[in-house]
Formats: sequence, structure tokens, C-alpha cells
Amino acid sequence: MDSLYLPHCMTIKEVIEETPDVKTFRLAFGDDKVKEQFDFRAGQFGLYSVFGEGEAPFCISNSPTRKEYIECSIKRVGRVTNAFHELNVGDTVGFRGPYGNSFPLEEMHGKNLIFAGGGIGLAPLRSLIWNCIDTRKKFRDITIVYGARSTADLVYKRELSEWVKMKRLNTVLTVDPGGEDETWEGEIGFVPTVLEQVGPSPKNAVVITCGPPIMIKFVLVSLQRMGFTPEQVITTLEMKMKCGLGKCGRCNIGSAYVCKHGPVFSYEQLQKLPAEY
Amino acid sequence: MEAKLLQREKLSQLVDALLEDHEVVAPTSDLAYGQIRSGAELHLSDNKPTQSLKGFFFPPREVLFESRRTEDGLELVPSSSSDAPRVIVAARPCDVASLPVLDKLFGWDYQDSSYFQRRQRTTIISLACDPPPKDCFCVSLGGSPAGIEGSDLLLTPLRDAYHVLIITERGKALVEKYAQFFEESDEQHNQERARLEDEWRAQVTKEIDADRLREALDFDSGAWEMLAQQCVDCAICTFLCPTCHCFDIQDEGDNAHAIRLRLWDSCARQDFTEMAVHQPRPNHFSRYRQRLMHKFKYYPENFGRVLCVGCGRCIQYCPAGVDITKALERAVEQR
Amino acid sequence: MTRIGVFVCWCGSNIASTVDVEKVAELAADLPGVAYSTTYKYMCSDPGQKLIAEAIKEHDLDRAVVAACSPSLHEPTFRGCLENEGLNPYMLEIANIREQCSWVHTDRDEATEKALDLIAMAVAKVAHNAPLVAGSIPVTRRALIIGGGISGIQAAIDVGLAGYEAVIVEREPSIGGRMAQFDKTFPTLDCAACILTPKMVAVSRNPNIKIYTHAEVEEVTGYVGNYVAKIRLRARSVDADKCTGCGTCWQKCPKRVSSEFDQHLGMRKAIHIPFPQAVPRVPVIDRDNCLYFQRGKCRICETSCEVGAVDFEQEDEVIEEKFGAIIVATGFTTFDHSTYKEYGAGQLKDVITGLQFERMVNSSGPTGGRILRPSDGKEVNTVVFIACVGSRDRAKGVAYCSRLCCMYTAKHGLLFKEHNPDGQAYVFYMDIRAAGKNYEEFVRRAQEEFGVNYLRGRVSRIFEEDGQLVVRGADTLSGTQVEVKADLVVLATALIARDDAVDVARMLGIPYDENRLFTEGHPKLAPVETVTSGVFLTGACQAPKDIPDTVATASAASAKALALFSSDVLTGEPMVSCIDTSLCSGCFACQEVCPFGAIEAVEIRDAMTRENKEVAHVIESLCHGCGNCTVVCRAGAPNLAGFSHEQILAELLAV
Amino acid sequence: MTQEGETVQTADTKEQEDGYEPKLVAFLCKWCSYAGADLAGGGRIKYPANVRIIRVPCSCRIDPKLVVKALERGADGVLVSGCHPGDCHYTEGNYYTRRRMLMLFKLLEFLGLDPKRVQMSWVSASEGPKWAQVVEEITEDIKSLGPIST
Amino acid sequence: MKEITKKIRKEARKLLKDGRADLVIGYEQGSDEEVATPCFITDVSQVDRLVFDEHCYHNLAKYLVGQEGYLTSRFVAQEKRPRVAIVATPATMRSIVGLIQEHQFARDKLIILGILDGTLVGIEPDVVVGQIEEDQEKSARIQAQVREIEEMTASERWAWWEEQFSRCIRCYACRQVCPFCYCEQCISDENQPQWIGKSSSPENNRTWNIIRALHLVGRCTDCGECDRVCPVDIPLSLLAVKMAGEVEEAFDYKAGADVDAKPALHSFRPDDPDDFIR
Repeated sequence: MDSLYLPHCMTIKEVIEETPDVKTFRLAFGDDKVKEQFDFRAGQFGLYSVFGEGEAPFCISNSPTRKEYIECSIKRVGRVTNAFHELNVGDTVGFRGPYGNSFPLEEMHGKNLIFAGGGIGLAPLRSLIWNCIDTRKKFRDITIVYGARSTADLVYKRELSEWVKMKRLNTVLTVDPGGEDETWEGEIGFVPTVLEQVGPSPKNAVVITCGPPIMIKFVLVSLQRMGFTPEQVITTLEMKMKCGLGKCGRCNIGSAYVCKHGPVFSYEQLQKLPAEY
Repeated sequence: MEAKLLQREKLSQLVDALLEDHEVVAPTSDLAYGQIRSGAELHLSDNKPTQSLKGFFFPPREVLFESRRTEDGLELVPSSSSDAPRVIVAARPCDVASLPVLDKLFGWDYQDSSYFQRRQRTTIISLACDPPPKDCFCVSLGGSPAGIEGSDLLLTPLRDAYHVLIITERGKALVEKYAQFFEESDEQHNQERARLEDEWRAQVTKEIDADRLREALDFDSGAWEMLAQQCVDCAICTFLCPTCHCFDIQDEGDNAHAIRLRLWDSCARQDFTEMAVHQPRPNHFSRYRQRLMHKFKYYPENFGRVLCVGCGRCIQYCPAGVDITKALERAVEQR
Repeated sequence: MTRIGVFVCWCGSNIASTVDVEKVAELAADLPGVAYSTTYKYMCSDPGQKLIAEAIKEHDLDRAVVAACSPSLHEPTFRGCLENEGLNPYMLEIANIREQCSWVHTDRDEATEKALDLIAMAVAKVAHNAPLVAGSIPVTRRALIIGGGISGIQAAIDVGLAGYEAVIVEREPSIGGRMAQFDKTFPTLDCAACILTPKMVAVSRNPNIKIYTHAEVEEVTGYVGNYVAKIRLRARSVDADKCTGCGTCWQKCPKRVSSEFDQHLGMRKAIHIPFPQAVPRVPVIDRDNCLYFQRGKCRICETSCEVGAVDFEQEDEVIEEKFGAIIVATGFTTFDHSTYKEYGAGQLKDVITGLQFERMVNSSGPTGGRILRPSDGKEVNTVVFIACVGSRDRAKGVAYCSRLCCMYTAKHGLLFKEHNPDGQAYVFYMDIRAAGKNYEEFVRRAQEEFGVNYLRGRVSRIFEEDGQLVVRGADTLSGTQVEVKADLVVLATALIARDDAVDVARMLGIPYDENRLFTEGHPKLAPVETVTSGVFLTGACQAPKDIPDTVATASAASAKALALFSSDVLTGEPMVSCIDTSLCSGCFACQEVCPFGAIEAVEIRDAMTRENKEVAHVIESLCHGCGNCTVVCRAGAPNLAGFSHEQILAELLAV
Repeated sequence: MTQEGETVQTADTKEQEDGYEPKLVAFLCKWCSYAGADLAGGGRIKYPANVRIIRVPCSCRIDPKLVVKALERGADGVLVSGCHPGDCHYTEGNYYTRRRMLMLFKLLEFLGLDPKRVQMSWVSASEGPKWAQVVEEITEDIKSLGPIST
Repeated sequence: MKEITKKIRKEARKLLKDGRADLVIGYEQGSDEEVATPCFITDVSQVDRLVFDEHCYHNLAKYLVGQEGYLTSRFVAQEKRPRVAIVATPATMRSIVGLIQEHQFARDKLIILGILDGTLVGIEPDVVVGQIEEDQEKSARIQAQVREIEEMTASERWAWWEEQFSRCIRCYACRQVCPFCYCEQCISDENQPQWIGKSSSPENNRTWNIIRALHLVGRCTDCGECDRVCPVDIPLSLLAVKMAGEVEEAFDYKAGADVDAKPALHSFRPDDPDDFIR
């Protein structure tokens, strides 16, 4: 069968230890033809396999403007993710995708972009952020507020310092109170608070947020206070997906399949769905 | 529609003839349909097989591919499924009616090739329900004890013979190929068939108002918790349901050699949506609600069809004696 | 990202002659997770260990499999080797390819194949090994000593001298125990009081030692290093702080009561001290017999006490104290010979027990040291001693040998002859068991020097005839039936567990055997320990012991306690069980099967349901790592470090 | 029910030729039986090489599931061995094992597994020869039975 | 039976009125006369829904435990847990005995409206609401079938059970209806490590069924619910009855018979059978 479920074999080219329990894997296509044909948009996800252990969905965290490789950042939480963490450079894994919708990039053209991310939630934003950086002219101000529990829990540390240095990017990093160390130069505080301090205007702006549910909840409160409307806020959901194809029946929120109608939703869309995510 | 007659005793002969160049699937016991090797194995009974037909298109355990570690890396071997022609004989009309419903799901956006390969290779000869079992409610969902949706041929047991309704071209081709078994039907037989169908339809008393449900089922209703009380999450309803299609993907083996499987799963299970750090349906009633709302609201919204054919298995086999038709009534009444 | 090193040892030719070690090492290199594989002639030698150390550095190994001899030999060696290189010592597995492969198989191909399998299993297991660190628990450096006999006294002295606090809890009004009842001690014949009294004084004077007499331990909770004991101080009716021990009260007390201390051969008063050298020298009113308490009148003691120490209103007091270790020194009691119908079923007045004889022969005893017939007070001229009464008797007594009856019987014979050189002493015995320093000599002395008559055989009947006892028995050496007319018969009754031994065992969570004697941690290697960490045994509560053995075990037990006290924290066993509370449904099967009482119930808040639930929790310091809990639990909530579900399953799947 | 898409399933496992060497998995407590096996080694007592030993702290750590799993994964026989009653290092672990294993064995027998395939022994640290004999006998037992037909 | 229904309603009314119970778990008529279904009464006005007849065979003890159970002692927040009364058949009562033994709740947390049939139940109902006949025919039939299987040769037995287990579709209904399957997470849902393969292959089905049976040894009170609900007719009662017999023979223990006893596999006796060991 020309299986929908048959992944491409990918070789691990690099493993980056982001935090004690998050690693980023850079995967190269085993087959050049597949590589050439492969295309994706920021916000899409794929299913990654460790053969013998299973597959799990993660967003593609690199930018479509840099699609030499596929990158994914994986937090150690279960069987498949544990198996990923045991792998070395040179090992073979599986990838199928891309699946799902993507960030409405065209709609963002000419707008001020505000990214609010927490913890590993930066992974899907990273794809879009680099995409925007690489096509910087199409957007107006770009603000990034990113935080984690502690300095150790910040992902993509190398890139964060790059972003901080970029002149046409306003990058604010923060850690939760108590999570700082001696060398920390960023803010100390929760993402919603810091976001309000930075205070971007809602005018002609889009917010893209992703992070732990509790953070999102308070980011939404803050945004409302700052005058943002629900349709200005975009997030990407991580539901339990299995097939990625809208068939296996587990990722639906009401009649929306996260793997097909999502994973990117505006907050306005989400408000219309049952509160089951 | 064109019609033929098949003498009762010729059914098993027809099966034997079909077996020469087909796989033949038919009820083999009260429990299930199964592949048969002779017409004599045909098990015709008043009881609907416990298990539906869906496993012949969407197997409970399906190997998707095999992974093998080789000298220079890893090899993936897709599994091949047979495309030998297959005939299903004496399928219940409701079971068959579930296939067009499932076609929608397996065909939207991404075509599930193995499912459609099996659909493609299969000719279906249904057998009308005489009499319809007591828990059925097919009529209210547009079906019938002698329904034709999804079938290529429909057999209706008349007093002296099977009335054979030719529904599709594929059905017609089969009748032509095995013409020696069939006789012409006549008006009297055709009328007899129609009369019987009316009689049987009248015997199906349970009903579901699908249109109302689609409008009235309410996620936020307070009734769900009460309705779900009896349910023990046994998942029998989903496993026996001809339309339930939720599945899991699992690996078996190790990094040297493994198979990836597609397995039936059920929304009734606690671990169905459980993630390491999050469980969107943490409690029992939310799973119960998902099952009913999926069938009568979400699926209709996405595919324009109810995810139910009224076969009544979920009522007949519910360990707690829950009647879905009553439960749905209460769900919309008591919200 | 496991990076396993596999080190295959030749063990000279011990392994290499049967197993193709080079081939094994080569194939092992392809096993999943293996980063490096090699062989060496003697892996345990210094160069071998160096080789491992270098490989760890060079190949950045994070765990190792050593294929060599049994882990019982060199596991510690190789663990040390890992530790020296900065790895956790538990990131090691041993594949036993010598004892369980090369030495037991002859076919080289078979042995090679098996060796590779064993290595594959060890590799699969080690991939799941996790660094283990022993936990630490604080220690309260105080010892609770239950029982104030010679055993408890000695233990208290040892602990006290070492500078730690010891608390003796004694049920009787005075410490001293059984030894205080004895007259002389074998084989040296020094007087028991002479050697015991200084010890009693020593404990009472040691500022580190607290003595609660007329007190009982009611409840013990907690675990090693952290026990909490509830102690009931029974009302003495005498204020110990005021009492000077002058003795007026018990002299004046009009109520005479049969003396327990004198084994009911003599009398005491209702207000009394059990014996003259009692420590503390503070009397106790026996309320069951006191005229005031029984009839509401008298109060003579109160009026006679110059310091006003008598306090009829005094009540029991229950105190709670913390301890790090518990020394059980509850001693023994003697077998009740009333089950022996042939010996008069306890009805014959002139048939007494050895302990009664001790009191009788003691110069401060009820008879002032004269050996008299209890029935009529006449001088005893002929005495028959019968050994093994209750001991070695499965039918009516206990199966075991009480171990000291032979000795004290010899002593009794000897003492009798000393008192009455013209009298006759006979001993009926089964065997003489005199294994101890100078013991055999002592028995000989009784026989040869003092002329005690030893008759090997059982006594079949004792009966009264003409106001005298007749002892009928067999002399198996001469093969004749003998009858001895005796004034007194002394039974060497067995030493048995105290009546409430089982209650004590349950309170402490220690096992006991079919004789209700407490079970030591290991019959050979842990004779004073119990399976409950921090609870130690001394003296006859574990098995009958003579004084030297009792004192030795007391010192041994206190040494164990002191070892605990040597640091303010304890290092636990690293391979212990741990319960995943998210999987626990609170059935407590684990608690029921844990041999060490190492599982407690704790209340947690379920993050999902937001409700509290009671789940099982392992007290690491008590866990010995047997793994029983891991198997009894159906959900697999407990897991054993070092032998986890994952590890064993991986090992199995690699077969 | 059909099991389609199974064309890649495993090959036939029956290998009933003369050179049949059964696979025997043994779970041994480390204090008695494992030490007994070591003693057999020290004494150079020969026994069949079919056995693969898994060392556990106490026989009570041997989950009946492990025995089931061993059989599922192709072991032809399983042996569980611990200290003699009363000798358990943990005082009573082996008593629990005895109950569990008796029940497991009864169940497996009822399901049609020959009782010779799953066995239990008490082997103390001093019983090297007994260990060798047990392995010898069980290997013979299983050889005579042949592989489990699946 | 009518009398029992009356008595149940009377007691339920009293309990709810007096506030001694917030919830009565019992049976009501299902979609027709041939079907009974568990019902949950919290309001006095609803008491007349309660019935008892020969279709009331469900083991209601299931509704007391597990994730959604109405009663578990481990829920300390008692104000959130209702005070429960339950209509209990002898089978239900035996399960309740086991659940109390396994500390799932304390006896005093539950009001038992018991129906007796002369068999041993190991617990005193708070109220006896009726007497019914023991179904001796059914247990005799199962016993006979157990003997029949015992008389087969080992390989016949193996083949017979393989045939039975081959039908298993791994729906886990047997587990879901069992009052003793109250684990927070069933070992069959565990994947680290994975003890039981999830798919319905012959090996996986065998392993699942063996482990399920093992986990019930000495606990199963043979209510027969697993057997009743199995949609593919695997005769699970045979395993239950067989193992209960073995437990009784070897350990002189009967599950559900004594609320103060320790479950058979949570205890031992030094003189347990030893002759099966080399």
C-alpha cells in the first residue's frame, strides 16, 4: 500500500541539549528526491517515529525558509520521547508530514507581530519567527516576549541571544521569579506580566502565543486588558494526535480536528469550540 | 430496479461457485462474519452477528509496515494487502450501510488506500433482516431491514426463494457471471418483497431523531454527568459498532525489527486522549459525551451523515443495559 | 544516549579456554547502546581496572558491563572503578561468564554463544540503570532498652559509657531481673548479687542512663533512627523524689503478701521493694493487696513516712520519648511444669523449680539460705534434681534445649552438697551439655569432688509415700529401674518466652518463631539484629542464654546501636523500592506483604481529580530491597531500584 | 476476524529437528540459588548450556508476569528458584513466591501448558550439585516435550 | 421479587428522607421488561424507579470504586463524596467484602441493602431486603465444564484455549465491569515498560488473558460479570472458577467469605503446599 502511514527515513544530523529534558533534533532526508519535493509552512507539524517504540506528533520548529533539514524539539515525557532522547547522531528515525494548517502568514503581512512564548512552546513560534526574520521587510515591528521557569529551561539559547542582538527585533527574555542565576541579564517575572510591561499596541497587530496552558490563560487576560481582540490572537494547540490525517478520532475539539483544522487557531475560533482542550 | 430470484438451496451452491475465484466472507456463527471455504459453512440465523462487518475493511489489527535494521541502516517494508476479489454474502443491511458512512472519513482529504482497496475488491450481497432484531432502529436513520445502501445485491427471503435485487453494476455483473443460479423474478415476487419490507420496517420501533439531535445536543448540558452514570467505559459499544472507527497506532518489536500497527481503539478509554502532561477528557462523562456527540453532531457537521446506522448492537450488548435511543432522548430533554 | 562499555575478562584461561572471548567482545560491540568493547586477561587486576578507567574517559562511556566472574566476587571492585572515574557506581552490570558459563560448560561454541547472550542481557539491563544514591535519615542518638535485667543493664552501661543516652524501661519495681533472683553463678560460684549489684549501681549513677521501673512500653512507632515510644509509668503510690528508701513503711505495713521475687516461697508486704538491693530503692504499693486501696482503711505507711512520700492519689502517666534504636532485653520465664502429671502436675509441695531452689539456697532468701522442705520446713537430706523438664520435649514442652539447665543443675547439686555435705543429691539427666569455658570441668567437680550422683535416664513418676517423695526412674547406664526416696525434688524447668512476647514482637514489628522467641536478623550473621532496622535483641528473649552470653549479646546489641549513633544521619540502602503514587490505588497489598514494615500510608492530593487520596509510600530507611511489593502490586506502582521492572524485562527480552 | 496486512508476519517457529536445543530462562534469588549456581561453577559441575540466568534480590521479586512474558517471547521453559523455606534473606519472601508460583503453575496447566515447562526449585547457597541437577533434569524434560506449538 | 422491590423502595425512601444516604444505587427497568439497568437515586421522589427482578444481575460494586466510583475511603474529602446505600446481590456483597479487604473503602461508609440466597457472603447487610434462590444450575454447569477441560490432554487444552483467546478483540470490557479492576492504570495500558502488546495477536491475547486471570487470583469472587459481558463469548468464568478452586484447595481461602481475612496472595503460611517444588 502507498501508505499514508509510511514515514520517510531521516538521519539524525545533530542533537542539541536545550534543557535538562528538551533536545532538538536536526533530521536530514535519507532520500534526495523526497527532500527536493518536501515543502511546508510555519505552524505545520509532523509525526516522528522511533521504530519499535512508536510515533508522536511535534511541530516542525525550523523555518520553511531554511528547509535543508527538519528540526523538532522534543521534551521527555513518555515512551516515544524517551526513546528519542536515547538516540545519537547517525541514528535513523521516521518522519511523515507536514500536516495541519499553518500560521496565516499572508494575513500578517504589513502588521506588527507580537510573539509570546513560554517554555517549549517557543518551538512552533521559532519556525514562524525565523520565517519572519528571513522575510523581514514584509512585517512591521516584531516583538518577542519569551520566558521559562528558569534559565536552564530556556530553549534555543543560542538563537535567543542572536535575537536579542538583532536591531529590528525587540526581544525580551524573562524567567519566573527564583529561576534566575547570577549571570542572568533578562527580566524576572511571568510572561503575561512582562508582556504588559513591554506594552505593545494592539493597533494593526497580531499576537502569536504558545506555551503551557496556564501561561496562555493569563496571556489572554493581559492581552484583553491591553485592548487586543480575540481575532488578533493566534495560538497553536497540542492535542493528542495520532494519525495526523483526520481519521483516528482523538484530536477533535467538537467537530474541529486539530490535526486538520488546526493546529493553528485564532482565539476567536477557539471561543466557538467546546472547552475541551 | 432489476430483480432475480435465487432458490433457497442454491445460495450455498452459489457460494461454492463464487469460491472458485473469490474470497467469500459470510456469517460463520452468531458471533461474527468470517471467511468461509464452502457454502455449507454459511451460518444463517435470526441473530445478527455480534461483530459487525467493519473489520473486513478496517481490520482490528493491521500491519502498516515493518521496520528492519540492516547492515547499512534501516529498511521500511510497507505491508501489502490482497486485492483478490472478494464477495461478502448475507451481510446485514445495516452493516453494509455503515460503509458509505465510513467512506466519507477514510476518503476526506487523505485517501486511506488500504481501506479503499478493500472496498474496491469487495462485492456485497446483503440479506434482509427477517425479522429485524428487537434493538434495531435503522429505519429512523434512513435505513431499513431490507436497506440497499452500500450493497451490490440484496437478498430478501421470500416464502419459496430469495428475491435478488440488483442494485449496482457490480451486482449485475455478478448475477450475469453466475447466471445459472438465478431465475427471473416476477411482479408477484417483487410485490411480495416490497410488502415484507414494509412489514419489517413497521417492526422497528426504536427510533432516533437525528435532525433534532444535531441541533439540540449540547456540549455544556448538565445532563451528561447523570446520563453517563451507568456506563462503565467497557467500550463494547464502540468495538461492535459498525461505524466507530477510532484507532491507535502502535509499534510492536524492538529497534532491530518491529511492525507498526493500526489497532481499533475507543473513545471510551481513559487513555484515549491522555497525554503525558494533559488530559482534555479527564472524566468519565466527558468520554461518554464525546461518543454520542461525535456520532450525532460532530460527524454530521463534518460529513453530513450520522455516525450510526441503527444496528442496535450497542443496546443489545451493553453490560449496563443502556439504550442509546433513550439516552439521547434524555440528553436533549434534560439539558 | 547510552554509551556502554563492555569489558570481557579472560580470567587467564578460566574463561578464555571455554569461551571465545575475542569473538564475544567483537559481537558485543554491535549490541544496541554499546560504544566500546574489549577483552583483558584479568579485568580485576590493577592494569585491568586501569583499562576500564581509560576506556571510560577515552570513549566517553556512561555505563559498563563487565563480563567476568560472579558479581558476588568483584561487583564492588568494578563499582569502585566506575566511581573513581566519576560515574555512579550503580551504572554497572556484571555478566557472570565464569561460574555460570565457562566453568560449567565444555562445548566451546555453546559456551561462547551463552556468554554472548549473558552479555546481551547485561547490556539490555544496564541501558536502564539509573544512578543510585543512598538516602540519608536523621538519627536520634538515644537507645530505648526494654527490660532491666542483666542484659538491659549491660546494654545501658555500654551505651551510657559511650556518651549516649539510654533509657531502661522495666516492668518490675526494680531493675535486676532474673539474675537478682539467683544465688551463685556457675562455673565460678561467685554470688550473683555481688557481681550484679555494682552493675545496678553503675547504671543508676550514670547521668546518661534513665531508668523507668514499674513501667511498660505501650506503643512504638517510627523507624530506625526515629522511633517514638509511648511509655506507661505505672503509679507507684510513692513519690520517688521524696522517698529516701528508709524502709519504715514496709516494716510497718500490716499486709503480708506472697513474694513473687521469692517465687512464692516467702512473703513480702503490700508496700514493698522486691529485694533488699533494689534499684531504685523506692517501694511500690501493690494496690491489689493494700488494705487502704481494698478496704479504704489503714494508711499506716503514709503516717509512718517521715518525708510524706506516700501518695495514694498518684496516677499512671504515659510519656512519649524519641529514640534512634531499641534494644529488646525482655528475657525469659520458666516453663510451667503442671503439664507433667508424672511429676505431680505442680501439686506436690516438695517438688520445686530450679528458680525456687535459687531463692531457697540464697542466704537473704525466704529460708535464710537453709534448704528446707516447703511442705513442713524440715531439713532436706536427699534431693533429686531432674533435668530437661519441658526442654527437648516436643509433646509437652518445647523442642529446643534450654542450654543452661545442665549447668545450673550441677550448680544446685554442688550448692546442696556444700550446705549439707552428708546429704544425698541425685541428678536425672538425658545428656550433659556443658559446652562453655570451664563448664565441663564444673560438672565434673560437682560429680567427683562433691559427690553428686548422676543418673542417666528419665524419671517416670514422682509420688508421695509415707510423707516422703519417691522418685521412680530409669538408670539407662546400668539398665536398672531406680527408686529414690527424696525430701525435695528440683525440676530444671525450661527457659521459655515470656507470656506477652508476641505482643512485644507485634509492637516492634519483629518476627518470632514457633516458640514465640524473637527471630534474629540472620541466624549466623546477624544474631543480635532483627529484620527491623534499629531494633536489636539481647539475652534470652531471642533464645535461652547463660549470663556470659547474655552480657555478650548485650554488648553486641549496644555496639550495633552505637554504630547507628556514630553519625547524626544514616545512609540507607540505595536499592530500595519507590512507589509511583500516580499508579497507586491504595489497596495496601504492598504494606501487607512487606517483611520490614517499610510501607506507610500517606495522603496526597490528586492533581487530576483534585481530591485527596491515601497511597502507599516506602520508608526508604526501612526498605531492604527484597522487591515483594513490586510483585504484589497489580499496577506495578512500586519499583525497585537496581532491579526495576524495566531492567528485568529488558534483561528477559534480550534472552 | 481477518488479519489483513499481515503478510510480513514472523516465520514458522517450529524447529522439530533432532538438534533441538530448548531455551530455558531461570530467575534466581541472589542470596541462595544464584550463590548455589556459583558454587556449582566453583565445583566445575557440568550442566547443559541451555539456561540463561536472571538474578534478582529475592524470589519474591519474580513477577509471575515475567514467567508469562518469557514464554510469550519464546522461552521453552522457565525456572524459578529461591531459598528453602525459612532461609529467606528477607525472612519470608520465598513464602509469597511459593503461593504466587503455585497459582501461576495451576493456571498455566489449566490453559494447556505442560507443567514441566514452568518449574520451581529451592536451591540453597550450598547446593551446587543440586543446582546442576535441576538444570540437567529440566533441560531433559523440555527436550522431551519439544518446542511450544503456537 | 415484588416483595423485594417493595422493601428496597421502602428502605431507600427511609434512608434518603432521614438523610442517612445521599445516593441509593440499585436497579431500574431498562428499555423493556427484559432489561434491567443500574440506577442512581438521589431524590425521594424517584425512589419508585427502583426495581428488583431476575434481570438484576449486574455487579453494582463496580460503581463504588475506581476513577469514577462513588465510594472510596481514599477520598478523604468526605463532604464531596455522597453517603451511599447500595442494593446488593450476594455476588455484589462478596465483591464488597473484597474491596473492603483491599482498603478501597471502610465498611461503615456504605449502607448495604442485601439480598441473600443462602450462599456465604462474608458481610452483614445493614438491611436484608429479600431472599432469592441460588442459581445452582449455572455453577454446576461451569464446574462440569472446568472438569471437562481438566480431563483434556495438555495439548488439547492449549488448542482449546488458543481458539477461545483468538477471538479476543481486546475491548477490555471484562476489565471494565470487574469491581476488582480498580487500578489507577491497568497494566495493559502501561507502555513503559510494555508488559502486554496492545494488538490482538495470539501471543498478546494469551498474555493479556493470563495476566488478567493472575491479577484476580484469590480476589475474584466469581460474580461472572466478565463472562457475561464478553462480546466474543470467551468463557472467562472457567478461569475464575478454576482458580477459586485452586486457591481454596491450596490455601483454604475463599474470596468474599471473610472481611477480616488477608487476601490469599497477600499472606502465607509456612506449611503451604511445597510438593510442587524441586
